Amino acid sequence: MLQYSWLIPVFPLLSFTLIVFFTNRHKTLSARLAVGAIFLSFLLAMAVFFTALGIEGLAEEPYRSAFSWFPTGKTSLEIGFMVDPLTAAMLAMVTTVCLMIFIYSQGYMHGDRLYSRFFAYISLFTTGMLGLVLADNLMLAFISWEIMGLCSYLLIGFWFERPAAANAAKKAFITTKVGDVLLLLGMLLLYFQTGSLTFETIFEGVNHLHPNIVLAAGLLIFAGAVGKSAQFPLHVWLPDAMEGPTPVSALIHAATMVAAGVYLVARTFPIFTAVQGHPALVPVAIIGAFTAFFASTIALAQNDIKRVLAYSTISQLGYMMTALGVGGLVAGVFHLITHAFFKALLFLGSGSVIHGVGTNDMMEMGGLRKSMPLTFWTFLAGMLALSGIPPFAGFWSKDEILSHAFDHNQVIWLVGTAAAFLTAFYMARQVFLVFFGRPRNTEIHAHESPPLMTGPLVVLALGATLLGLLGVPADMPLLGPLLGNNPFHHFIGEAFEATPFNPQVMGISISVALAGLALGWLLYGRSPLVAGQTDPLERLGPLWVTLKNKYWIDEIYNATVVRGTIFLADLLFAFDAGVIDGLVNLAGKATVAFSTLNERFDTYVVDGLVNLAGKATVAFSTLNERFDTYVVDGTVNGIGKVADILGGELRLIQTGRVQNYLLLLLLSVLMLVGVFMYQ
Amino acid sequence: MIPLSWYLAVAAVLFSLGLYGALARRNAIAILMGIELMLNAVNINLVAFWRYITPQQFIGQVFAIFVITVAAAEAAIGLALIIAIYRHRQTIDIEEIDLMKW
Amino acid sequence: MLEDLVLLSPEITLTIFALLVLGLDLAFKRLKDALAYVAIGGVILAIVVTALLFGTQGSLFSGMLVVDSFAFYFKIIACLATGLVILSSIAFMKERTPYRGEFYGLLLLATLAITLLAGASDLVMIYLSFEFVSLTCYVLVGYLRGDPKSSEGGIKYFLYGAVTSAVMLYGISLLYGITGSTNLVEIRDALLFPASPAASTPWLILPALIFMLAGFGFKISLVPFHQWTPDAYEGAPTPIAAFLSVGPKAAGFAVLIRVFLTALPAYQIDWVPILSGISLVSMTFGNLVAIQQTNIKRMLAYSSIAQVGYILLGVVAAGPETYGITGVLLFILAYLFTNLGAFVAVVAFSHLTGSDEIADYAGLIRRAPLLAAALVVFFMSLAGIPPTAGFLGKFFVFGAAIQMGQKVFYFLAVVGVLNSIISLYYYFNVVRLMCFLPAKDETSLQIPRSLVLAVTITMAMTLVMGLHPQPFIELATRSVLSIAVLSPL
Amino acid sequence: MTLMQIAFLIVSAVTILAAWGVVVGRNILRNALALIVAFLGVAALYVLLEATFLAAVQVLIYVGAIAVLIIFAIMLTERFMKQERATNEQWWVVLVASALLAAILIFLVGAVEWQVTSAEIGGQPIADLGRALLTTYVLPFEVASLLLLMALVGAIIIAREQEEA
Repeated sequence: MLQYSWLIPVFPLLSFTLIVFFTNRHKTLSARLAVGAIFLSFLLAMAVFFTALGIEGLAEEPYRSAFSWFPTGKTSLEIGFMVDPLTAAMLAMVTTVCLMIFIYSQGYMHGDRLYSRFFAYISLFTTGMLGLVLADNLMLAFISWEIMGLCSYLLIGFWFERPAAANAAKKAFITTKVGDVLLLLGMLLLYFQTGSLTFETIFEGVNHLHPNIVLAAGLLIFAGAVGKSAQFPLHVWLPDAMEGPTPVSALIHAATMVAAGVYLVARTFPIFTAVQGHPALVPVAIIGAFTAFFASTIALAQNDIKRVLAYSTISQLGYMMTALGVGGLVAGVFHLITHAFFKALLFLGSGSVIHGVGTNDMMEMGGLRKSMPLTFWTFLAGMLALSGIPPFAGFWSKDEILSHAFDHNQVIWLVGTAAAFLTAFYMARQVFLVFFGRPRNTEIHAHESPPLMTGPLVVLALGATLLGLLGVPADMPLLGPLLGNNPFHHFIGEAFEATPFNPQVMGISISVALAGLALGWLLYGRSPLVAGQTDPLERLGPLWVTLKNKYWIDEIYNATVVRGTIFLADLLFAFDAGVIDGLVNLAGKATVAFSTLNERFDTYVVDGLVNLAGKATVAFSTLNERFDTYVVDGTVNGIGKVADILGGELRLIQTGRVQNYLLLLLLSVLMLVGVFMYQ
Repeated sequence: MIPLSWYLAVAAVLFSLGLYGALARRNAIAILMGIELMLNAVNINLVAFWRYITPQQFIGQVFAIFVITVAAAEAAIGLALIIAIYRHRQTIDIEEIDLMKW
Repeated sequence: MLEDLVLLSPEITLTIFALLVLGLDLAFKRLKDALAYVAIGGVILAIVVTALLFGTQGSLFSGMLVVDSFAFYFKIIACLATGLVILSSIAFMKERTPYRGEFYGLLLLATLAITLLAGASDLVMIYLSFEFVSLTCYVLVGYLRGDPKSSEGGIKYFLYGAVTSAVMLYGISLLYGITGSTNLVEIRDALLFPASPAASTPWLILPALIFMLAGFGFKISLVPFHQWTPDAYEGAPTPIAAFLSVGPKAAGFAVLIRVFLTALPAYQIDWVPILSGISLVSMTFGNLVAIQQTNIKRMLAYSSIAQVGYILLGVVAAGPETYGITGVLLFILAYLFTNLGAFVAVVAFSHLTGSDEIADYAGLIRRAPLLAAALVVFFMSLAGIPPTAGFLGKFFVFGAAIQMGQKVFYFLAVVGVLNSIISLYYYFNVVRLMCFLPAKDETSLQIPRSLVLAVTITMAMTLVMGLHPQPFIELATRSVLSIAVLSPL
Repeated sequence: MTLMQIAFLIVSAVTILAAWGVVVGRNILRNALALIVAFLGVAALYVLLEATFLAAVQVLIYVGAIAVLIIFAIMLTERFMKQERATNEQWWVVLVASALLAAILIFLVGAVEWQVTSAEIGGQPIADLGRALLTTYVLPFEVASLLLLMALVGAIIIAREQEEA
C-alpha cells in the first residue's frame, strides 16, 4: 500500500491541471473535480494510515522510494518520498481536514465570479502540503513549501478588488519569504556540507560535522519555520491574511501552511538534537513560549471574529514550537493534529457566522445562538477544545505540552499556563459576544447556513471532541488503560519517552482554563453587551490601546524595514542619476540645498522632535491620551518625511547624460587603481 | 636609443587628453575625436611594445592594424548615429540628448 | 587546416547564413519577413552543428581560438537567444522598419561575433570579436531611426561603449607589454613563472586588470559600469533589449571567465576581492533601484544588473573543489530562458498596446492570460522560487559560495539571499498588478502567433529546467570539465 | 641626448600639442584639423619605432578616411560648427581626473622594469607582416572583413535619408 502513497498529492495536482486547462468555464464541474480528487486522496491516505498502523517498527525503518534527480559529480541528489508514522498521521489529518474544507467551500464560495479558479488554487495548495509531508528530502520539501507560499499569495489576495486583500497577499508573501530564504541558506549549508539533501543522509551526516555548522543549519531551518508558522517576529502576515475567503483561512491557518513550519522542525528534529546539549532547541522553546503568550494577549483586544482566531492560531503554533523546543516531539505533533481539527472547525464556524450576518465585527453580532443553532453548538465544541476543557481534544494535547514543559523548564511552563488562561478568556469573550445577548446591529437578520457548510462543521466538531482521547497519558489512572495506553504516542514516537501523567499540572491547567472561562462569563456573559456599549476591557487604558494596536509591530516594521529599504533605494537611485552632476554643481547647489535641507530639518525633524517630546510627556502623564497617534505615527511620518526630502532634493540633480555616466566610470577606475597603489 | 617609457608616457598623455575630450566636450563629433585619440594612444603602446619587447614577432603591429580597422568601423557607425540624431532632433549636443532619464 | 574548418563549422554556418540573408534581401526586395525564417533556420543549423561537435577539443589558427565544451556551451546559448529574439521580432519589426532583411542579417552577425568571443583565447581575437559584438549591437539599438528614443539609446550606448572599450584596450596593451604575449596560456605562464622576477610587475598588472574589467563590466553591466543599461534598454527596439540582456552578456561572462581564470590565476588573490565587491554592489544596487522604476524595460534593466551580480558570485567562488563555474553556466542558461521570456512578453505587450509602463499591466490576466501566466513564471524564476530554472541557478551559485567555507563567502551568500527578498518586492508588484487589479481597458489582446510561440518556448524551458534539471546540470558540468581554467596548474 | 631623442621630443611635443588642440577650443573644424596633425604625429612616432608600414596605414586610414569622415560629418551638422560653450558643466572634474590618470599612468610605466630586448627586427618587415596577417592572423583578418561589412551595412541603414516604411 505504502508504495502508492505518492499518488496522494497527485490527485489534487491533476484536478488543478484539469480545472485550469479544461473546466474553467464550468463552475460546478470544477468544484466536483476538486472535491472528487481530494476525496480520492483522503481514501488513499486513510488506507496508507491504517497500513502504517499495522507495520511494526515503521518509525525506525520508514518506507522509502526515490529516484535520482540531480547528479552533481560526487553525489547525486535523490528526490523521493517516505512514509513513517509521522507522515502517515499527517496525511490522514491533512486530507480529512482538506476534504471538509473543500466540501464547505462549495457552499461558501457559491456564486463567486472566480469559483473555478478558487478550486484550482486550493487544489494546488493541497498538493504543496501533501508533497511536503511526503518528501524524503529537503529539495522536494522546499519546492512544496514554495508552492504553498505562492498559492497562499494567490488565495489571500483572492478578492483582489479589495486593496486590503492585495496588500495582505503581498505582505504574507514577502514576510514568509524572509523565512524561506533563510531556510534555503540552511538547505545549501546542509547540502554542500553533507553532500545530500535526503533527510536520512543528512541525519547521518550531521553527526560528523562541526557543531557550529549543525547549529547554524538548525537555526536556519527554524527561521524558515518561524516565517511559515507565523512565530514572533515574523507573525505579522497571518492576521492580515484574514482578508482571504474564510475557507482559505481555515486551510492556511489550520491544516496546512502554518502547520508546515512545525512539521518541518519535527521532520528535521535529529538536526536539532545532533549537538550535545541541544542548543538549537533553546531558541525554539523561547520563541515558541513567547509567541504563545504574546499572541494570546493581542487576541484579547480584537473585534474582528477572524482576527481573534488568527492570533489564537499564532499562539497555538507557539505551543507546538514550545513542545518541540523542550524535546516533546510527540506532544507537539499531537497538538498540531488536534489543533488542525478544532481550528478548522472554528474558522469554518466563523465563516458560517459571517455568511449569515454579513460582517466580521463581533461588536455588531450577538444572539446568534438562536438563529444559527448548528453553527453555535459546533463552534462551542471548537471553543472548548481550544480553551483546554476536558475531555475535548485540545485539552489533552495542550496538557501534554505543559507537563512536558513542567519537567523541562518551569518558566516556560508558567508562560504557557498564563497563555492558556488568556486563551480560555478570549474564547469565552468571543462566544459570548457572538452568540449570546441580542444582536447589536438590528439590520442583521441572521440565518443558518446550508447543509453543505454545516455538514463539515459537524464532522470536524466530532474530531475536535474525540480526537484527544487517542493521546491520554498511559499512566493516568483509570482513563489511560481504558483508552489503549496512549495509542498516539505508541504510533508516532516509540523512541521518545512518554510524558508521565502529572496530576498537579493537569489540575492547574483545568483550573486556569475554567478561570478564564469564568472571567469571560463575568465580563461578557453575565450581562451581554448591548448596542453602543464599550468593551469592558477598555478600562485597561493604555494597555488596551497597546493590545488593540498589536504592540505596533506593524508600524515599527514599516518605520524601520520598509521605510529603510525605500529610503536606501531612493538614495541609490538618486546617486545613480545625479551624484556626478551633484559633484559638479556642488559649489552652486550645495549651499542652497543645504540651507533648504536645514530649514526643512528644522521644520520637520527638530520641531517634530520637540513636539513629540512635549506631547509624549503629556501622553505619558495622563496615560489615557492617544499614545499611538503622537509617538508612533509621529516617528513613522518623521522618518518618512526625511526620506522624502532627501530623495526629493537629490532628484533635482538627476540627468540622463552619458558623459556623467562615463565620469562615474572614470572615478571608479581611478579609485580602484588608487586602492591598489596604496596597498 | 629612446627609452621605452618615453613612448609610453606620450601615449599616457594622449590617452588622458582623449579621455578628457570624450568626457567634457558637448559636441558629439568632438567626443568621437577624443575617442580616436584614445585609440591612437593605445596604438603607440602596442607598437612600442612590439619594437622593444617582441621585435621578432609581429604581435603588436598586427594588433595595431586591427585596432585601426575597428576604429574606422567605429567612426563610421558613430557618425551615422550622430547624423541620425541630427536629422530629427536638430542637435548633436550630447547635453541635450537626455530624453531618457530617471 | 581542414580539421580546423570542421571545428569552426558553427561559425561558418552563421557567416554563410548571415551573408545569405543580406544577399537575398538585396536580390529580392519582397522577401523581408520570410528572411526571418531563413535566419532561424541558420541558427537551428548552427545549434545542430555545435551539438554534433560537442565534446571535441582543439586550438585553432595558432591559438587564436580554442574549441572546447565551454565555448560550445556559450555558442548554444548565443544561438538559442538569437533564434528566440528573431521569433519575437517578426511581428514587432514589421510595423516599425522597412529594413528587416538587414536586421536579421545583422542579428546573425552579432551571434557570430558572440560565438567567436566565446572561444577567443588570444587578446587580439578577444578585442576584435568584443568590438564586433559591441558595434553590431550599437547599430541594432539605434535601428529605428523614426523613434527618437532608439537613436538616443544607440548614441549613448555607442559613446559609453567606445570609451570603455578604449580603456579596456589600454589595459590589454599593458598586459601585452608586461608578458610579451597576447595568448592567454602564454600570459598565464609568463605571470606564474616570470623569466626574471621583477618585483614591480604587480604594479602594472592590477591597473591593467582594472582597465580590462571596465570593458568586461560594461558588456555585462556590472556596477559601476552599468549606467548605459537602462537607457539603452529603454531606447532599443524591445526585441533588441531582450537580445542585449542575454547574448552579449553571456559572451561577456565567457570572456571574463576565460581571461581571469586562464590568464590571471596568479593574481586570483587580488581580483577575487574586487569581483566580490562588485558582485555585492551590483546585486544590492540593481534590486534597490529597480523598486523605483515605472517603465518595465528599465525595471528589467536594473533587475538584470542584480542578476549579473548573482552570476558574478559564482565566478568569485570558482575553484577546483566548488560548483562555482557550473553554477555560472546553469544560471546563464536559466537566465537566458527567463529573462528573454520576460522580454518577449514585454515585446508582445508593447507591440499590442504601445506602452511599456508598468501601470498599464494592470488586469493583464484577463486581457491576455497566457502572457500574464508566463510573466508570473518568469518573475518567479528571476526571484529564484522553485520549481523554476532561476532557482536552480541560484542554488548552485550560492551553494558554491557556501562551499568556499570562509566567512566572507558566507557573508556574500547571505547578502545574495537577502537580495532575493528585496527583488520579490518589485517582481511581485507587477504580478499583483496583473492578477489583482482591474484593467483600465478590458479588451482582450490578440498576440501574434510567432510571439505566442516564443513565449511558450521560453516558459516551457523555464519550467523544464526547474522540474527536470538533470540533463542541464550534466551539460554544464561537462562544459566546465573541458576547460583548463579549473586546474590552473 | 641623441639625435633620435631630439626628434622624438619634437614629434611628441607636436603630437601632444595637436591633441590639446583637438580637445579644447570652440571651433570644431579647427579641432578636426588639429586631429589630422595629431594623427600625422603618431605616424611619425611609428616611423621612429621602425614601423614604416604602420605609419603608412596610419596616414591612409586615419588621415585619409577617418579624419575626412569626421570633417564630412561636421559639414553636415554645420549649425554646430561653433558653440557658445564647448564643454559641459563637469569639465573641470574631468580635467582633474584625467590629469590624475595621466600622472598615475606615467608614474606606473616609469616605475616598471620592462623586459626590454635589444634584438633587431629580423627579415623583411613588410613582407613578413603580410605573411603573418595571412597565416597566424588569418582568422582575425577574416573576422575584420566581416566587421567592416557589418559596419558598412549598419552605417548606411542608420544614416540613410528617411523613407516611408
